[in-house]
Amino acid sequence: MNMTDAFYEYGRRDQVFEFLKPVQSPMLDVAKGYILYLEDISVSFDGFKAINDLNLYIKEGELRCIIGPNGAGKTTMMDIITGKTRPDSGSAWFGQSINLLNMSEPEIAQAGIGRKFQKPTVFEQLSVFSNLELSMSGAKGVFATLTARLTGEQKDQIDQVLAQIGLLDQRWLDAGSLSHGQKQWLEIGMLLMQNPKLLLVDEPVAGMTHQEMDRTGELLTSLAGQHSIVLVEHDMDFVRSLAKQVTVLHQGSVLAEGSMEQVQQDPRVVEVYLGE
Amino acid sequence: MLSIKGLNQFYGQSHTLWDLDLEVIEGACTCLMGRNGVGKTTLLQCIMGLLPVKSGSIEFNGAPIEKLISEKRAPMGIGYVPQGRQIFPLLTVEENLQVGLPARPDRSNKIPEFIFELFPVLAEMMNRRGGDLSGGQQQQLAIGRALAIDPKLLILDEPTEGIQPNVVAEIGDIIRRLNEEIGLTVLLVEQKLPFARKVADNFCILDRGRQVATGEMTALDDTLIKRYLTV
Amino acid sequence: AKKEDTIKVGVLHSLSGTMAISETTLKDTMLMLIEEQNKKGGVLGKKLEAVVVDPASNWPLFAEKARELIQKHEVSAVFGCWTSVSRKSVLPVFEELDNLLFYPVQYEGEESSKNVFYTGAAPNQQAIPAVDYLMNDLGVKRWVLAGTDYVYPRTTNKILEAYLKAKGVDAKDITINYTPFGHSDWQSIVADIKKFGSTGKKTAVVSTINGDANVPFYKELANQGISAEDIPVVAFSVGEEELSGIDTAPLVGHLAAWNYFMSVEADENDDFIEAWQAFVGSDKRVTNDPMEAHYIGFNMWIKAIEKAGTADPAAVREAMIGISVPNLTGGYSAMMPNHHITKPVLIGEIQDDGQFETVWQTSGLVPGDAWSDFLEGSKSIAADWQAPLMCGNYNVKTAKCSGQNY
Amino acid sequence: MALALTSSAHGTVVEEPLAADQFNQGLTLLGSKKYPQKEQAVRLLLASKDPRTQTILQMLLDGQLYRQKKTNAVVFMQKAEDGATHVAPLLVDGEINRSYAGLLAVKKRSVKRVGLNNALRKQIKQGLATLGLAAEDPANRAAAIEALIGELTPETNGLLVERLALETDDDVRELITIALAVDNLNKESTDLAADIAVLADSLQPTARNALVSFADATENPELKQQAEKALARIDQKVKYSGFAETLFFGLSLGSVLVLAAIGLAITFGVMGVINMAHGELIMLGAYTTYVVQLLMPNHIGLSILVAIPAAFIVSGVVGIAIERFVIRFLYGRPLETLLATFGLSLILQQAVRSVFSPLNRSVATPDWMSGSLMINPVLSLTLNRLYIVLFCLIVFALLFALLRYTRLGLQVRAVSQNRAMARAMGVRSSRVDALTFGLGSGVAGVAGVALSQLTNVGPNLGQAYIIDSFMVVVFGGVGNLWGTLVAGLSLGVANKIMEPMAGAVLAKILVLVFIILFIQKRPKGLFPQKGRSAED
Amino acid sequence: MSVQSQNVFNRATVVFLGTLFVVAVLVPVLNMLVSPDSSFHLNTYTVTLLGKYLTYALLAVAVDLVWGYLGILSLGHGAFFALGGYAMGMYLMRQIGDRGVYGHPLLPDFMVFLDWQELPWYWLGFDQFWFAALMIVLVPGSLAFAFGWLAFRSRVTGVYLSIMTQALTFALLLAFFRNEMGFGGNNGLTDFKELLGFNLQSDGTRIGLFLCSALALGLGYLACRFIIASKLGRVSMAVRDAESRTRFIGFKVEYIKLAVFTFSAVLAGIAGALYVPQVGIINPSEFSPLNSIELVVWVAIGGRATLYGAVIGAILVNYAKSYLTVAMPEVWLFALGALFVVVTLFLPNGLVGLFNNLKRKQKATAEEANA
Ligand SMILES: Nc1ncnc2c1ncn2[C@@H]1O[C@H](COP(=O)(O)OP(=O)(O)OP(=O)(O)O)[C@@H](O)[C@H]1O
Ligand SMILES: Nc1ncnc2c1ncn2[C@@H]1O[C@H](COP(=O)(O)OP(=O)(O)OP(=O)(O)O)[C@@H](O)[C@H]1O
Ligand SMILES: NC(N)=O
Ligand SMILES: [Mg+2]
Ligand SMILES: [Mg+2]
Repeated sequence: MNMTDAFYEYGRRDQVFEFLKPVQSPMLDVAKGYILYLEDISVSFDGFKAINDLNLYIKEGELRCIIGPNGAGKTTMMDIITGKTRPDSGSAWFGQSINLLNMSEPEIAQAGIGRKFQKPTVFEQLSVFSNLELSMSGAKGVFATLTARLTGEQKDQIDQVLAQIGLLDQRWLDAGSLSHGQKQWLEIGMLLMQNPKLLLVDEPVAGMTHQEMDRTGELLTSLAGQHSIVLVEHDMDFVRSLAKQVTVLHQGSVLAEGSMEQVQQDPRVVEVYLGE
Repeated sequence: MLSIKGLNQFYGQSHTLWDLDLEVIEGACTCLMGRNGVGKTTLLQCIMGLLPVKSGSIEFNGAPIEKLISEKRAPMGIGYVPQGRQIFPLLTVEENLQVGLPARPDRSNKIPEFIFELFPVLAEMMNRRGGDLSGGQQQQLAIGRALAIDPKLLILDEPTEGIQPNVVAEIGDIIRRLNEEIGLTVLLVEQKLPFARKVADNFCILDRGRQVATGEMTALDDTLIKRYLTV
Repeated sequence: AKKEDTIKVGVLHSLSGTMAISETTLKDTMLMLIEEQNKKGGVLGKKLEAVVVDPASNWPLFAEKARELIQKHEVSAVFGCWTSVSRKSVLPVFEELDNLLFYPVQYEGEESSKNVFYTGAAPNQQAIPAVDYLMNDLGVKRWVLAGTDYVYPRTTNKILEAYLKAKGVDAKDITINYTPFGHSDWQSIVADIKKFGSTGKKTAVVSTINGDANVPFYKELANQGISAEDIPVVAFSVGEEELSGIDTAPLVGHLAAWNYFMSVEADENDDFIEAWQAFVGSDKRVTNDPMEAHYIGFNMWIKAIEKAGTADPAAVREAMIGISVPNLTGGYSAMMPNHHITKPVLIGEIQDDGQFETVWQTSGLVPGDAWSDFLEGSKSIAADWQAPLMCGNYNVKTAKCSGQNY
Repeated sequence: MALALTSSAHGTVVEEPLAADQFNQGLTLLGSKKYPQKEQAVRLLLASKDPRTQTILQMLLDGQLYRQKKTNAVVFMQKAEDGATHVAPLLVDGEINRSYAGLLAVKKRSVKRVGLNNALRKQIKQGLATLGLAAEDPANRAAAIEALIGELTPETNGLLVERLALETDDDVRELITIALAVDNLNKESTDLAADIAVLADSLQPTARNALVSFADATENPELKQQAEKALARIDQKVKYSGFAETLFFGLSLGSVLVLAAIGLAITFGVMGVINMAHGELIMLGAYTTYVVQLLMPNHIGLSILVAIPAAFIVSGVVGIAIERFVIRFLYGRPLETLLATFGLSLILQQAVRSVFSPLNRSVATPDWMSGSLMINPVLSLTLNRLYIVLFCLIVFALLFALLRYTRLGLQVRAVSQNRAMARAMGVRSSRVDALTFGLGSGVAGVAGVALSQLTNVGPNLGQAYIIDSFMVVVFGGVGNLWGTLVAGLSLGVANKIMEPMAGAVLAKILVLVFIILFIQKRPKGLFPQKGRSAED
Repeated sequence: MSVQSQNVFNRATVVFLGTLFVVAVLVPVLNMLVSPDSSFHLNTYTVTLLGKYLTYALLAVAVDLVWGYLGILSLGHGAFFALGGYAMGMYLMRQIGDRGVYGHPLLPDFMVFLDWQELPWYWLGFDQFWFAALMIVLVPGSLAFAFGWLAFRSRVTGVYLSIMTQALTFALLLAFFRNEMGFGGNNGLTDFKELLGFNLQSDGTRIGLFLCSALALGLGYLACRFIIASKLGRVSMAVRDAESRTRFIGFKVEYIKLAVFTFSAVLAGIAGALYVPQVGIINPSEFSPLNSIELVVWVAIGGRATLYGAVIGAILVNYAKSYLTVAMPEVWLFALGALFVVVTLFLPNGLVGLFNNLKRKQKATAEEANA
């Protein structure tokens, strides 16, 4: 490439300067079939061990249910994966090549990990529509957002998600005035817009009716395959209906793993979690 | 025990509750049901005085309370477990439980022992900040906190949300026990039918801010469920 | 009132903010002087009318208000300002609109504007005589020059430093210290002064500490056991008004240099005090040096109007030079061609009733020097607003007039 | 003699009269306007050895003598109820007039106090000190000797030697030894080695000065070395005292900061109200002190103690009023409390200007708070500061206990964390709010009492402290009283450590820069709120 | 939140710019073309006053951008304003040349006076307007950038950030007071003579400065609108409402904040630069923390997060000050203080909120009438 070409390349209108481009995370490498590796993770708060030598592997495209007593460390585990909490020891890899422990929350999110929080958190003073718009995958740098314009395609995508989560009528409402259940849906919608490789879903059906639960279940099942999903839930009917691999967490480490049937049989699980 | 008539409530311009009636019978457990966003939480907040009502009456034990300021209602014997737990995040578990003690009729300033029997985890976590507890632990704390004021009427907004199955079952048992043994009246918002069926005597269904059906739990049949509780 | 009926006088003193503490009194003084003049029938048959504004201790606001007084209210002269920065801020306005400012506070000099009359002391009318007194009468050998960090103390200290050195004081016997406005924690500094003064040589503090910082300063001196007999402090910004807000017991014996003390024995002074106390309705209120400056300035202005036969600022400006009026210490003060006036210099010791006891006094009047003879840059500058020079900043060496805005 | 020199410098000195007339002539001369005459008068009075001299000189020192302008006669003056001025002759039948017999009404400005200047004052004090060598109270004797150190005349030297033989008090003995040693050094006489040894143990500046000049002047190498060793030893001790002094300065500055901030730690830290009028509440406390002193002019010592509860009540009530009429409507809109309270601060300032005038008000320091606690001659802790440090700690401890161990404390915290839920639990939030805000404001008022002892009592008092107060609360960690205490004290000490090196202004700038950088490391202050809830 | 706000030229913006334009045309006309005797005549004093208000308005817009839309309550924005002002002041000082009182060809008077022998390095270049103009943008911008870089990266938020901004301006206040700093100490910079060759005391220059202020306000306003209407604006609001949540959907919050904060500081700097030649002095009291707090009060009075509210607030409060300090010099602080309290209590969304409420009510009654 000669100078003029290089110069031309540099000045192309459809091109941005290198340093203005969003930081691309190293390519997600799932050659071994696993998308998430958590190894020997421990974390404690003021001396209280919330996660204790936790090991967990998630396959690509898998839908994994995590259950376990209150305080077992499920949410904390998600905090670690998404960069909110730094573990005291252990390692966490996204695919083979991405070390999650070196990354900040937005980098992790951009690398392709999306999360729905246990306590629904949405942007209360933005409209439902904007909540979805902001969550949409794509460039998130300062300059990119300053110049971003919604394409028709993107609008359709938002509409589609709005329909999916049943908030079409509320699209211009401030998210803050949604009811608890509606906020749960909106969070799910935001997750969909993000279109992440790995979805972490913390108690999505809390506060939903049975039927809504079913719909959520269908949604999640349909997403699995394309996406990997880690789901935390206390509703056993819901977990059972998904009929997938289940991991039981207790006192910060894995107590049992297997299908729902297997886990149900485990007396330890029954004792600490399921009850009679 | 609690009787609501013709209640109307607005959020700014939007009319949320419409001429709503509700009867909570003394000593019984009434379950308030309805889809997301129909106004269940709003109704409970009106009862607690946390939201202003536009019109209608709320009577507790025959006394009108709709004009009363919020903090007068707890001492009358109404315990409230809000949706989303609303723990005081920086108070310790113990302090969370102590906050309501002055509202107890006997003015005792000791946390009743039975709360720790019900929720042993609270005893374990006595000196931790409420906000640090896990979601489910907070929920247990919220129930314990409401019970600490020795209420006559206990109002619970989706109390099983986020709680592990064996504790859910236990909470069910506890509600029944409190209800049966000490005659505690309960008003419950619950989405999960099996749980509702297990603990409640009566039901009341809301739809878009209106009361659309009410009766004994046994009368809650598939048609009603299909019409008002499925999407 | 219709324009023609009255002669308007602008009063530009802060009534709120940090400077209100000093300036409010001057506003009242002006109101009193105007009222008294009106009782005498005004001037040129017209009544005087005060236009009071509050520049709120905000320097840009001073300029804005000055402009408003002149352009909107069409005043014939303005009496105002306290801090030098406020004067600097309004100066271009007065020069542009060719109006008159009477500035009543002791200041650092190095200025002579066509449109300003400086009725307060220039450094040679306050600082130098005070140092002379300390050196000759008290035998002071070691000097602490303590000031608030702004231009008045900086200039004064520079002049004093040069002066002391010229008098053979060793550099290590001079220490200079600057603190910010409103400085309130003087522990370390006073401890240092104490150490500096404990070498056996007689030590004195020359204080150009401003306003609010004085109270904690003197309190700390007293608490650390430094009395006026050990290390006297001579201040240039502490007057009767300031003392009225201080528990004076620990201050007794410290000094101040001014051109007027309330305790001065003179008939004019007795009358003035009586009038003032009647005007404010309290026989507890004190008088002070800047009030006297306004008294002088106002009377000069009246006399100049009478001489010029008009209140027109340009005419009055020219008539001002040479006007002489009684001051409150029993003599006369005259306006000189450099727009400064002649004054006696008095040194007083603080008494526990908040008054000063005059302990020393110049034998005659000292003319205010706009450009200090002790500063390298201004030695050769002279100010003379009479023809033919007509310049406030005339360099005798280069025979050039610079820095003028007219 | 220095005195003689100064007086003769001023011209005519009246011829010394015979001893019998000395007293009377002295008294007459005292009425003169001119200082040389007055100095002469004092000298005459002292020389007369008249028993009345001591009383008269003391009265002169206390400003109780007046002179009539017309006659230049020294008289008593008294103000009557109606403000009229009365005078009475000083001597009646040769005795000092104690009954004010013969009062005569005169014009107010026709009498004038007999003025003093420093030279005169020193002369009188030294005269009295010589008379005071035999004083009963050892402290008075000590003071008399201290006044003499380095200024001994052969005559006073003799007096001291006599005294040393009689003296029983150890401290006074030591002082006398030092005074004599200094005198000996100056004269380069007798047993110099012993004198140096005496001075090496003394931290008196005069002792050190004597050693310095001796070391410079002496030609005896042995003695020179000895003197230098002694000096090194003294300097070492002085250095340690310097450290202690800096620490004390820092702690005392720190406790002022803590006192000013601690009320804010409640209204802002706990309740979340950005109270810009906090400084004005402090100011009200200071003005309360002033008013209390006006009301009990004869009990200044007691007035401060009365002012503390009074200021607490005044500022507390104003605080409650502010809460009831303004803040109450703004819960849940914390930023707007900034706006409203900013307005209130302007109003309060102007109100004080209107009521008390824009001038500063004078608040007296009671005797028990003036002076200092002498640790050694180069280290003394000023009493007012010492009391303020203690006071600060007491206030802190009380508040801490109140918030931590009382029901009100629990309710305050509950309301501030979740108002709606606290109400649903039966907490009377409006009462709690009012009480808490009143408490925080009251404490601000109490801080004002302390500040009135250190600085100006004027309309600008509050503004001077508001910025620092917020800084301290935030630096310590919002909502944490310990944080406020530690932050205030450490900022004070840091400031004072840097001040000698960098100067007052630069030290303050450095402290600010330090805070800004420190917050990068601890974004929630020194003692952050911990836990999950604090994270998002 | 509606579709409306995603349009740069929403109704409010059009009305605002229109009004500004009319004022910008009318003021010079009334000043120059209308005879001084007419009651419609605006004297130059008023023109300059209006120009000053406009610079304040621009400053308020800058504050509103970060406070209203980004949730950063800056209690130190006055610092950026003052820095811009100082940069301009330094240029104006250099323009004096040898016309100072000491007639030194290079050094400003205060340096001659303090015995400085040569111009400090940081004064070099300020004799060129382009350089000064660059500094007006760069100095406040870089300070904001450096400060923001530190603070946002360490996630200093809320009151902690507010108080740190206050500490920043306080430190600068003390620093600029120091005469050693070389910025004229307490007196600051004054006695300016000309700007770009135009005599600062001439009426034409005054009008020119007024027009520049109006232009700057218009452009600054538009730029802010452009940001707010963009996705960046919505991200900012998201940051304001739930900062950490924004991170989890992939936004690097610190960069967003840094960009907007820095831009806002630049606006403030420009406002300061236009302010100085109109008032004729810049001194350290502009750094006073209370000044910065007052700024926030202007915005709140007008109505937070509306931009035009900030403009209204700034102009109203300053007009009130100008008016009251003459009309009731002794008690005007009562009036101003009461204004602040009353607005907060009764107009939770500022004057703009009141206006919107009235409009809504009108609409409601109109609808009722129609029904
Ligand atoms: N920041 C923190 N400080 C102190 N303790 C914490 C903190 N975060 C979590 N913990 C503790 O760690 C434990 C695990 O909490 P976590 O929220 O992960 O549980 P969980 O499995 O999600 O429970 P649940 O099902 O009830 O949501 C809890 O006991 C909690 O109190
Ligand atoms: N603060 C508010 N402002 C405006 N509208 C609100 C507000 N809070 C709730 N709403 C609306 O009022 C309606 C009723 O809300 P509410 O929280 O009572 O529902 P709910 O029946 O409790 O639902 P869920 O089962 O999801 O908790 C919802 O449509 C919601 O959007
Ligand atoms: N001129 C003065 N004192 O500022
Ligand atoms: Mg959880
Ligand atoms: Mg609900």
